[in-house]
Amino acid sequence: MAILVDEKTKVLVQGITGNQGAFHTSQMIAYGTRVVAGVSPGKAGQEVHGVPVYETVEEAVHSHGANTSILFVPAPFAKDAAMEAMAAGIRVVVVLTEHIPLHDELELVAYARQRRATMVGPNTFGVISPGKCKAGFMPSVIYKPGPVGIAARSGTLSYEVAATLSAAGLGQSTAVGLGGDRIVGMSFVDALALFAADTHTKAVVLVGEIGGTAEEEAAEFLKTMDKPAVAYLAGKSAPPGKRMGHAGAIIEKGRGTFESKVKAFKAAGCAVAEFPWDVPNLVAEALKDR
Amino acid sequence: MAILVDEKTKVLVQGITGNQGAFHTSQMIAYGTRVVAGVSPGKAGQEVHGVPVYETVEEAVHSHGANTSILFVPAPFAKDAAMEAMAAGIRVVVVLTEHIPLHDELELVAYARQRRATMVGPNTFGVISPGKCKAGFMPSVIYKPGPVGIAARSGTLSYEVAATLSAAGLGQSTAVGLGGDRIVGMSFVDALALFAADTHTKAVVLVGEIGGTAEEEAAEFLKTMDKPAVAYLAGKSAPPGKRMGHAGAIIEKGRGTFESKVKAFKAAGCAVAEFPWDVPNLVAEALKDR
Amino acid sequence: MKLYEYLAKEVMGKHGVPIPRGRVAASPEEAEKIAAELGEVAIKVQVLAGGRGKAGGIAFAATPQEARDHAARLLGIQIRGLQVDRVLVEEKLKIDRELYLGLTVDTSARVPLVMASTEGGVNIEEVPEKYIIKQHLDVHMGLYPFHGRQLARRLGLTGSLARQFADTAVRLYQVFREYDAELVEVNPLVVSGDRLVAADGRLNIDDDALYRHPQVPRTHEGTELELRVKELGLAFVQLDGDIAVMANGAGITMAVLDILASYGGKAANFLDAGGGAAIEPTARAIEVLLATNPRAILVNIFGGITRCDDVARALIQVKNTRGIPVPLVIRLVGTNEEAALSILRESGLTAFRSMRDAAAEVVRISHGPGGEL
Amino acid sequence: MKLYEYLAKEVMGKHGVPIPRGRVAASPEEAEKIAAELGEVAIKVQVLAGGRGKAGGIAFAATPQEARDHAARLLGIQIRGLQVDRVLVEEKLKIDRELYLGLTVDTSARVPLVMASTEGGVNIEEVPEKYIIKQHLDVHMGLYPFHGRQLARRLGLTGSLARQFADTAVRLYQVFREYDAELVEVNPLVVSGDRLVAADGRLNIDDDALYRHPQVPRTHEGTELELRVKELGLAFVQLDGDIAVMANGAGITMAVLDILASYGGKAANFLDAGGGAAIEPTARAIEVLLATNPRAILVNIFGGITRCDDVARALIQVKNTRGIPVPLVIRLVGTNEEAALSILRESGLTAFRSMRDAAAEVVRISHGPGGEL
Repeated sequence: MAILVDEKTKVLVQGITGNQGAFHTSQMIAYGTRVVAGVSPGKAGQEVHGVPVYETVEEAVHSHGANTSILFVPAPFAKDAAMEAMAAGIRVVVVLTEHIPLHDELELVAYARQRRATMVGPNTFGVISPGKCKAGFMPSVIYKPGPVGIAARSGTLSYEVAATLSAAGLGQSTAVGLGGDRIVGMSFVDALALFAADTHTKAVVLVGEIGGTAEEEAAEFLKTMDKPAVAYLAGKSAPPGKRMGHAGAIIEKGRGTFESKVKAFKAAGCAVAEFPWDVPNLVAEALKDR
Repeated sequence: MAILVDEKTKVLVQGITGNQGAFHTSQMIAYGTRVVAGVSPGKAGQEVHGVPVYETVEEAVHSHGANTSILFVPAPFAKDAAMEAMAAGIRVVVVLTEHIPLHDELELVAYARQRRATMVGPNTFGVISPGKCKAGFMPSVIYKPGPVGIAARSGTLSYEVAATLSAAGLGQSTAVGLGGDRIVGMSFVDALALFAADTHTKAVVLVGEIGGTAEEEAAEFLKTMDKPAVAYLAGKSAPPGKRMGHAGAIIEKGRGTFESKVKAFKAAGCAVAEFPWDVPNLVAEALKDR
Repeated sequence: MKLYEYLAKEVMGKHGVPIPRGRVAASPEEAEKIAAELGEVAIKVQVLAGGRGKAGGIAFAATPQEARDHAARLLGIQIRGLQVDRVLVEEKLKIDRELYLGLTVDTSARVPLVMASTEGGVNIEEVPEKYIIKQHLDVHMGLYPFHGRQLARRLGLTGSLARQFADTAVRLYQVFREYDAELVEVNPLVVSGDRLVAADGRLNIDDDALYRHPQVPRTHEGTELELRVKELGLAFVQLDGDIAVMANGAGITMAVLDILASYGGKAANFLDAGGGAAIEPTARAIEVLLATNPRAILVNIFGGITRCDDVARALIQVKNTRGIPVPLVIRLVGTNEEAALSILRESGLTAFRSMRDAAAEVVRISHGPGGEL
Repeated sequence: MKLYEYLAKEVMGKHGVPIPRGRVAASPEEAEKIAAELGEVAIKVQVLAGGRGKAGGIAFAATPQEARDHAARLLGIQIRGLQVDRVLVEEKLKIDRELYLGLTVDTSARVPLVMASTEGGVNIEEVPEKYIIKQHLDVHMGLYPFHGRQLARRLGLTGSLARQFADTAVRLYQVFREYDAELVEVNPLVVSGDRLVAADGRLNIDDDALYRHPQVPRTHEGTELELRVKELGLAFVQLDGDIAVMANGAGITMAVLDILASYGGKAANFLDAGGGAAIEPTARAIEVLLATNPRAILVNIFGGITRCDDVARALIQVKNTRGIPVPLVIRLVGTNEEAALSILRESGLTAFRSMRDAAAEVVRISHGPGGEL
């Protein structure tokens, strides 16, 4: 009925005693998320918005059966925290932190594979299954429950898209932020594979951008998927060789161009919206065809 | 009909152009082993006893389908060579080399697990399935085909035992040297699991020694195995705290004593021979009981 | 962050990669002195740009006097828009073959990647794929000598050269890991008689990991304005249009630029004000935009963590303190949107709720004669 | 190879493990000088043995003069049979609690193992298992700060002490890996007010990896004879019996000792002549055996790689050059056995083919009056 997180998900907040951690914990709880525990080294024994704080993830898992973790942990400590979560058996680790060193991300991805854990991010707004569970800092008011899955490399742009979908009466099963970094734990393909298997999701919206080849790989995957997809891509007018905000949003050595991605999606029969506000119509059309 | 190696095994010799490598290649070929290729960096293009020599394992695997490798490679280079073999898809890597650093062995064991490869050794005489395949430097004349599996931590002592078995008409399915180091790729338990599944093996002889807990773990395994086993253990008279030749043969901190191992085997219903020459009778008795 | 060639080579040399003898010089006299020690030399401008050779940034000298003359000529000129204030003076190599060896990250497979080619000496992007050998690596295992031998073998190297190549690959990987590199590259890796030498070297360090490398000298790339904004901690790229843009989020900022372009406008910059920006940094960001002398400014905010009222207050603050001498088009939706609108109204400003309308308006203004809102 | 405490601590200190201030002294004057700098001090003999405290090897001094006196007393004495030629003079610590932290290898799980305990200050072997916390580590991943926090938590540490403990664990693991350690141990890891200090340190380096650590000063453990044989590259252990033993292979040599013991004999040594030994080293090994003045010698060879004729030639060579003044019992089977027997016969020697018979014979001789064969 959703991917990654739902009403049964037991969320652990790492870095819960920080400003951001505490604030978004209250927001997540207000949304109905089951935040079962927090971890902040040196702060064990405290409570944050009624959530008990532990010294280590293993205690939080042991005492509360937490199975998903969300990290509000500064970049220099994020690798350690995410490794701790995976070592303790957490299955989904949502890494919001920006500016994690590239080589740390390589190690995180390698360890996630070894542990068969899913890392969402780094540098993501998180994941939300509207009406069920919010594990992130997205403005939840823009999302409505419904049949459209969203996977996005960028935060605010995907909020725009989600808001236009909701306004058009097209709610979402799950919206997941893949993260703006060069190396992220979950790719479009990984997200599509989950949406493909989710009975509640009827169509998928991909919010991509220039840089890398994640969209091209997604297009390949779409050829074998029997649910329609609509893409919107940012960066059509971006100059090559410049990092456009996201570490991963750069056209380098002729790779990662807007044109390459559009061409790949079109070849896969996936509609590409010219403007963000065109997405709902394209989704509605795609759903009508089925 | 044997474990680890048999008449279908395609052997690659790493370090084939060295004195030991070349000599034992000729011995293995004379025994009937299918030695399909050799590797010696810088010596590609040569032949050793008719065996083609390659620069890399991947070429040898690609050109000849080698699936088992035996290393005659000096200790400082052994980790690299064994890693290369496993990375190239070799399933059984027999590491004869002595004096490989402990931390190298830790890394080798970790990588073997990751690749689901079997490392025999280090510091082993190898493995032989009499009449089928010899991958090692043991004196092959002492072995006869038959129903007894041998797993041993020491070389010469296990030759003694094999010779007495052969003399008593008790041939062997496979004899494998586990290696005398503290960290080895294949333990008694690993060997027992293979012998347990091998229809040709009717009984197993374990040649152990003081140090570590491999025998105690083997005894635990024997409780669940429905084939008889006989053990002979060296080091009854050894003083504690002294390394008796093998890096692994030392009684430390009260662990690894002769008495502990004898007690464990007896508790598992496994006969323990007082002298090496008592082994054949105990095996014959055990087989008669079945 | 890119390192200058001489620093990249210094790091490589420390890790055992064979590099030419030589030193960096900041004056013709220094260059002369180094040449006197080395004999025939190459003199290479030290700028953070490729293609120096074609741009005339490399010279050869047979005598110390010649080295001095070349250095005198090169020091102070501009190469690809960059001022030359140092040259690297090193032994001139006899070049038999030019190979390529590089380490980077495969963002698709999400593992380290080693690349090698027999076609070194040109930009690796210009080398046909079939001449490039690529090998994925396990980050926890690293690059073993055997990986190096495999690469050497595929390059057709034999004997001592194969051994040197394998060894160089292992050492270059150590540099890659120890320096948190995005890219380590030796191009060309020169075959000079019976030895391999790194004739040129690149080492780009991940900006996000720089805090772990305090000993590495900092270099600064970008326009003066870009460097100033970088210090504010904002993502900023200078472009050549006339509509200044601020939005919150990298993706949406790119989308705004795309929409402007579709509507026939030209953006003056990319500026991601980030999520959850406070009043003060937002105000400073607006000031940066004004520094590009745009014909109009477009502020596009989708309030999530970012509170629309904070953005409105920042705008008012800049308007009241330094003034905003060009038309300001605002689009605000999301968190605290109503409060924001009322703050703007008090100061005589209005805001759009639709991105489409805001974009159309600012493009219209940029095409017209301009004027206060 | 064990390092002296002061060297182990020096290594730890370099890697950021907190160690007491102090230095090693080889004379009372040096000890006095160090104490003058540090104030109240502990003076600890530097020998490669545990239990120094109980053996009187640790003293405390309140004044430099006292330090000088203690050093004068300790330098030159023997502790557990080992000559003291250096003492470590370091600040006396206020001890609130004594913890234990160690890294070693779990030979059963075949992974690195970290161990911690609240019951430091005594031999870890004497601490009941329930007070020892053990954690397996992944060799490719290593020990992360979170592992350290988990250990600290289980030890009941909180606040700053927990942070220091986690940090110390990470650094100690770096020592473990970088120094190819069999064992790194801090015992006790002292809680002194608000800080943790490594009051004692052990670092045992894997002999097989010493070649990678040329900078580490070598120490030598064992009897004079053991050290001499070690240089021959043979595995040798001196025992207190009267039958000298040489065999080929560690397992079979142990088995020979066991058999001798069962038959009522007492072995003078363990000597594994190895597989494939050539004539010259074998001859030198026999000479070593004679140095223990045994009542008899037993040579037991199962020829595999080892060729029996080579062993026979080695025996003859020793007999002819220096003489073998005690009875020599030989058992030879395997590769080139017939050639060996005929070589022995020519020199008037015989050999058994059964290990059992040879063992019985040599025990019989060792119990008798002895004499030339």
